[in-house]
Amino acid sequence: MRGAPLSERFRELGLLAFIVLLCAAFQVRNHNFLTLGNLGDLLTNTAILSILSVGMMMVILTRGIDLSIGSTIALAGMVSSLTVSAHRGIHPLVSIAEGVLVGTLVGALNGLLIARFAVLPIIATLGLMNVVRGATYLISGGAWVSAYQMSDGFKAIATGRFLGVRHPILIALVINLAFVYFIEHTRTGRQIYAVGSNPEAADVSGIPRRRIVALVYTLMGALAGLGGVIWAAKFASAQSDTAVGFELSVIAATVLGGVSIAGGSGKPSGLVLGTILLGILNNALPLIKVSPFWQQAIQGGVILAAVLTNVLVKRNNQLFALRTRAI
Amino acid sequence: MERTIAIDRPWSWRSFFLQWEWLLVLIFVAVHVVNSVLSPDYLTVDTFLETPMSFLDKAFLVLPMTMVIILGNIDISVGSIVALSAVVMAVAFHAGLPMPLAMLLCLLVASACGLVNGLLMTSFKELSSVIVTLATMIIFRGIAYVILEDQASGQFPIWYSALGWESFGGVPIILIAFAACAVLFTLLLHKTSFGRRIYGMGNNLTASRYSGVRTDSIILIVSTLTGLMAGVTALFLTSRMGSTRPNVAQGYELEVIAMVVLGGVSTSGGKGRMAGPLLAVFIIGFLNYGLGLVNIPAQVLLIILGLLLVLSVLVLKVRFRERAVRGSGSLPVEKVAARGPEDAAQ
Amino acid sequence: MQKLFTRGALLGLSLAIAAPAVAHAASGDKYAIVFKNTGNPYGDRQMGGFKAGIEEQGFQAILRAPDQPTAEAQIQILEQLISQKVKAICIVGNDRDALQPVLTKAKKQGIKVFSLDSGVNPASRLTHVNQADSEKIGRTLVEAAYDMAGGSGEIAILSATSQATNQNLWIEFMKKELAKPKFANLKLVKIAYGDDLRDKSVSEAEGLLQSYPNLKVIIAPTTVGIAAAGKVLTDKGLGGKVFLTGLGLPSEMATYIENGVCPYMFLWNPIDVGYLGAYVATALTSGKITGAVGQKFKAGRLGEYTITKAPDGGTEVLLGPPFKFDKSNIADWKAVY
Amino acid sequence: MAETVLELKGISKSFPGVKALQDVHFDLGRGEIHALMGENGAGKSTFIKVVTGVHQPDAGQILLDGAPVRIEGPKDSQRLGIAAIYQHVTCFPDLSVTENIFLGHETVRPVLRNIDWGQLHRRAKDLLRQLDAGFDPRTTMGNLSVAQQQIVEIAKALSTGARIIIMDEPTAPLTARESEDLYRITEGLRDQGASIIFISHRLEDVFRLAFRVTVLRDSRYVGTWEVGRLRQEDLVRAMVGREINQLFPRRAAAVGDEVLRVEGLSRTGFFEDVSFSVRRGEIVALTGLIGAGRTEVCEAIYGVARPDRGRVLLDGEELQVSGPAQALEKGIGYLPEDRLRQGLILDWDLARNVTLPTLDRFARLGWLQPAKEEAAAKDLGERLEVRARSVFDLASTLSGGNQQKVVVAKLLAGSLKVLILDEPTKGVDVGAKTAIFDIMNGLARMGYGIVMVSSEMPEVLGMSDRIVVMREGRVAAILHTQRSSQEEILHAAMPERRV
Repeated sequence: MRGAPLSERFRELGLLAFIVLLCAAFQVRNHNFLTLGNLGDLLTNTAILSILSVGMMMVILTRGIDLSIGSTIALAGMVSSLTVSAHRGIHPLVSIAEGVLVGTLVGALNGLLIARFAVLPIIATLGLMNVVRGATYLISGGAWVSAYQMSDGFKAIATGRFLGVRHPILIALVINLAFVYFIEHTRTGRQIYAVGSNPEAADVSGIPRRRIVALVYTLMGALAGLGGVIWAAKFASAQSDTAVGFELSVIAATVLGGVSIAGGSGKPSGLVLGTILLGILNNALPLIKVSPFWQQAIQGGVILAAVLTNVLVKRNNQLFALRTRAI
Repeated sequence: MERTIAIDRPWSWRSFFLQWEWLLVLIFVAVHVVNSVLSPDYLTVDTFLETPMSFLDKAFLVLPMTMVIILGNIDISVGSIVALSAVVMAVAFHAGLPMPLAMLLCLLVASACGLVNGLLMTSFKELSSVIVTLATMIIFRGIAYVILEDQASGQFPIWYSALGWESFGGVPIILIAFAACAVLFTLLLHKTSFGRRIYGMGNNLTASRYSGVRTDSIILIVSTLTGLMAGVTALFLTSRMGSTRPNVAQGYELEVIAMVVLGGVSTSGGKGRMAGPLLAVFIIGFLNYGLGLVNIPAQVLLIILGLLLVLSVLVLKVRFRERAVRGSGSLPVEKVAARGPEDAAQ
Repeated sequence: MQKLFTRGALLGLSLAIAAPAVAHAASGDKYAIVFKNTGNPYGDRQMGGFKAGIEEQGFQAILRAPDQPTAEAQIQILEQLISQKVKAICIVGNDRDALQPVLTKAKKQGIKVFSLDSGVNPASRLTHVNQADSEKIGRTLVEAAYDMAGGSGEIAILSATSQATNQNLWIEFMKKELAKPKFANLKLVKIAYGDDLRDKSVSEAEGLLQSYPNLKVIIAPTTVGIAAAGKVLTDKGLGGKVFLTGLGLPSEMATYIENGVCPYMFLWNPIDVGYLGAYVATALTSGKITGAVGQKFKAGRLGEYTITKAPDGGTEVLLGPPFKFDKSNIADWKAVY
Repeated sequence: MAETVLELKGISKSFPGVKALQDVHFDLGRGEIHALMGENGAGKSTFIKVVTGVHQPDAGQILLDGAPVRIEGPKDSQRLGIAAIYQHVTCFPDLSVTENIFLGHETVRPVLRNIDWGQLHRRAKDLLRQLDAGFDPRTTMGNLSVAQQQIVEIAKALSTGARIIIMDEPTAPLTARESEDLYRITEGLRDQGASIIFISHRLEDVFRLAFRVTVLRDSRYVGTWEVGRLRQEDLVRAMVGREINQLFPRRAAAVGDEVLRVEGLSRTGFFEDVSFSVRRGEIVALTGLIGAGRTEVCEAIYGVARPDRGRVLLDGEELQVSGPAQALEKGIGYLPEDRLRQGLILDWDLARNVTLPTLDRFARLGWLQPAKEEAAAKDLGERLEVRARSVFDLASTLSGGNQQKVVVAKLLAGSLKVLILDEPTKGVDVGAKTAIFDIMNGLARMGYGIVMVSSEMPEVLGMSDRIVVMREGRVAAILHTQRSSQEEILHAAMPERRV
């Protein structure tokens, strides 16, 4: 819905409040929750999610969706770690570049199908999800790449620290900042919103709609590739069944962040909050000492609660806006 | 000046043969040809009478999912509903409930889950169905875990296993049941005012609402039907597995959606026919089986299915290209979600 | 352009369907093994061993596995094997009971059905090839924890999915073992499930460390879980404070055994397990054995084996005691499997 | 006269199956407002698309300042100083006013190439001030009124430094008052030397504003005249190709007793304490500025949105409607304002569109009887003189007027007592307008009570028995048409402060 900037901020406050409450609750259950170490772990484990949700936000802004990223993560991770295991000497940056390249190719393929041949995003990416996953099995021959086959440099991509901050957190931070700049302060960034907000208008306004859409999926792929490398380095292992179903978490995070599936609306600040919320759900539940069999139910419940709170807050703002509006 | 309006249906062989279903029929035939070339064991009566048993369980989900997608929605919670209802049935049975009642309970629980989805969608129109069912997907399976934890539950009466394994007059019971459901759903969708309204809502929700279509009740009915069929799937699946666990039917949702989409039903709603998905069920089923006979590795199978999906849709796209161009060639827009705000109380 | 493209797409389509034409069968009796899922090196070794054993006897081996570790998928594969009229099926079950109907169908058709590694219930199998005595595995792991913890302290278990047949069995025996007075001071604080997913296993492991600050030992009887735990302990520099043991692949664990995070762990040689399975298969089809207790048969290079009573009431063939991997030998094994 | 800036010579353009333009001529002088008229489907929209380079002409040439040019696309035409303001306002509801104005040609700072928001907002403010519009350029486009959005569109055109501005039916969605503002703005642009192509259905627009008028009919060029020397009926004849003796046919409908009564209806933020009544055979016009809450009132009566207070009585008994479905059952029909979004399912054929509201009448136990549907559609279609080949024609293939007739047919298929027609002639050409008025009269004669929402003064005065004037969500006055003048109504509708 169209909301005045004010109410938009309101709604993110709602999400923020929700997160704070959740943390409070967790802290009560387990006093080690709000410790530096734990928060460090939490952020590190959320970094990959955050990186991908940035891409997913752009995709969803254009009214699209990408189901293939889980497979892309696996493929990129597998390719880069296979290379590393073959030539240990390789510089980490090269590995990253390699993974990103792989991801970009997959993304570009998505973009081609969707922008050039107008295949519905859900179909194109659903198909590629299978194809890419299968390809990963094939190139790996079903084998895993294990810790001892990876160079320390490669593992350091995920475990190393820069100024005391772990690389994944740092990378995610940089990506998010770059994203804010791109989406809020560049022409192309704004055109992404425009395309999602009103495709027809975008055409008559001379916005290269198809190119924008293609670009968005390519970026998504690139980020998935980056995420794949970090994933492989973080767990010091590359499997062909890595990140099965991860796309759903990413979509959930993006939508929790208030990015509307209808396209055109959503803010980076919201995205970050949504990602953090999901990060907490994925990583903190083991901490609250409930039976593992309750974890899923709780996770789902919280997600639903968060989404519904968002809606209710939004409705409230609208009502408020109506009351105070001069007809 | 009095002008008259004709009531003869426009007909041309071209448009008749330019229907998506024909491509599917082609693929269907191709699959059988390839399979029988590849494997000597393929062309047998068993293949056609026995094989359906092994892939029809999730096919029951294709029927309502087609409606859901034509409606412009999507439901990714079906797999979880199957698991939950199956688990409840098993537990109820072991708690002493007679099997027939337990089965009834299974259907009830499943329908209830569907209804919950529907209620959430209708009372929170701002939310797209993807989000709602994404959440309930996690919740329903979560509940299944809470109930059965790390246990499996089985030892059902012998006669129950007949459901998934026995034949009636040479035809598998499951096939008969599926045929029956398929006919019912096809008629419901294509021959009744209910089905007509579904198409209307998929094409233009607002206009349908202004035209006096009770959009909420239709959404409720469809989601409940979806739940019900998930229950039916649970019945047959459990019968085939002889026991059940909280982790059954994982990832069914995407498989089912893939079949519906391959069947030529557009995820932007309002378009497509039941025939397509039905064909798709058997195409994928027999393809799986045939390639299994020559022991194709699972990963290759994945690739083939993926390609099948994308390429077939590409063919469709290209075929209707010139029309797309005249329609300003606008990119596909996921009405699935677009309806959210459009319909939200203003 | 469009027309050309249409052709291209159609061509691709037909290719997609015709692609498998490359893969094709040979002659001779067919023996099939069905593993849990593809892309699992442990499984590949096991199937490799089976293949070797079958082929050295001059038969044809069929190796199958679904892409996801579900019983549903295995049922479909089993149906296909039945139609192929294989001689015997060696199943590594994703579910203990869920395969009973389809396996019974196979037996009705005269196919010799037995399970391997991850067993199915006695009613669905003729016998079971067990990598090692489940009870012994439980005992050994608890002993290891006892030894690492120095006789007392908190221990936790990081398992695969809560539905995993083997792991649940072993955990049962571990609990039984822990009940003994000797281990009175070992406190099992939690059983966590990493679902054999890297990310979940890691956050579960981190969760254990956060929730139980004076945790002494983590027992992870699953290859993904133990490696994930090893990674966490290494990154946190907890080597020497919190110990790790369990069942893992040498290749996956080499790093963590060498850096002392995991003093030692156990596994059996999956290749041998598969190899033994191959000979059980032929012995069953040739009628040498029927799966009854006490029957003996020769298993190629592994020598003679006897069918024994299994704790679940059925019968089984034991490969032997689990093999212990530590600093001394890990280097030689990490390249093998 | 002033030198020619733009000239089209013998332009032809056809699409698969359709000849959109055939040998069309047009010329535009500097500082001229040149009206382009024609019924829907006459080729006006294609004309624009050709000039803005969205389509390339098959034949003929375009001269700019006397020199032939090829216009490759929207960007190209922008460069050449041509800007178009489209009929259905093409804004980006989620973006701010500033962005809508500058999208695609934002000024970026040197090094980082990031958008210079501060400067853009300032420029936007200036532009808006030029068009003396008061609102803040930071507001979200979606929150503006249609009129305001149109001003933004004009600002957009100016921001590209356009010297040739094409306005496609800009006044269609505007009220009389808002149109006046638009006229002023347009003349302002002209006086600054801009040349304007003004496309419209409204005769008053043309006679009020244009210097010359060019008429297209059935994609052919009919002629160009100086407005000063043109009689209204000549222009109409030129457009319609036939005589239209009377735009507002008088009717003799016996006004019966009261059928609909609205008492103190209120909905927070939309309208307050609205009361009026309608009698059988009576046409009550509901008028006022856009945003005055007319449509909202109708939707509340029809059950689309719930009112907070007040009640609606039908034949004296109180209605409790939870949605359109019930409203239709009870006997209230609504012809929505936005035909394409709310009125029709464009991908559906006539028959299915017509029967949608009354589907159960064409089904036995839910089982559809297509034959019955088609018969009914044929019957209604012919009664309303819908120009269609068969009942299987897709709604999207019909012209605006005929589409509107189909929507009316949907209402007639049921047995209703009250019809609420929201802007029934919006975007409908002169020919079809009279047809629709005829239909309305017919309906009144049949005893329907009719509520007609309209912003067009002539049509309000010409068609209604009584007029309910709304202002800022309240009923400002209820007048008897015979005894009231345009001035009175306008006066009642005007708010004290400026919008």
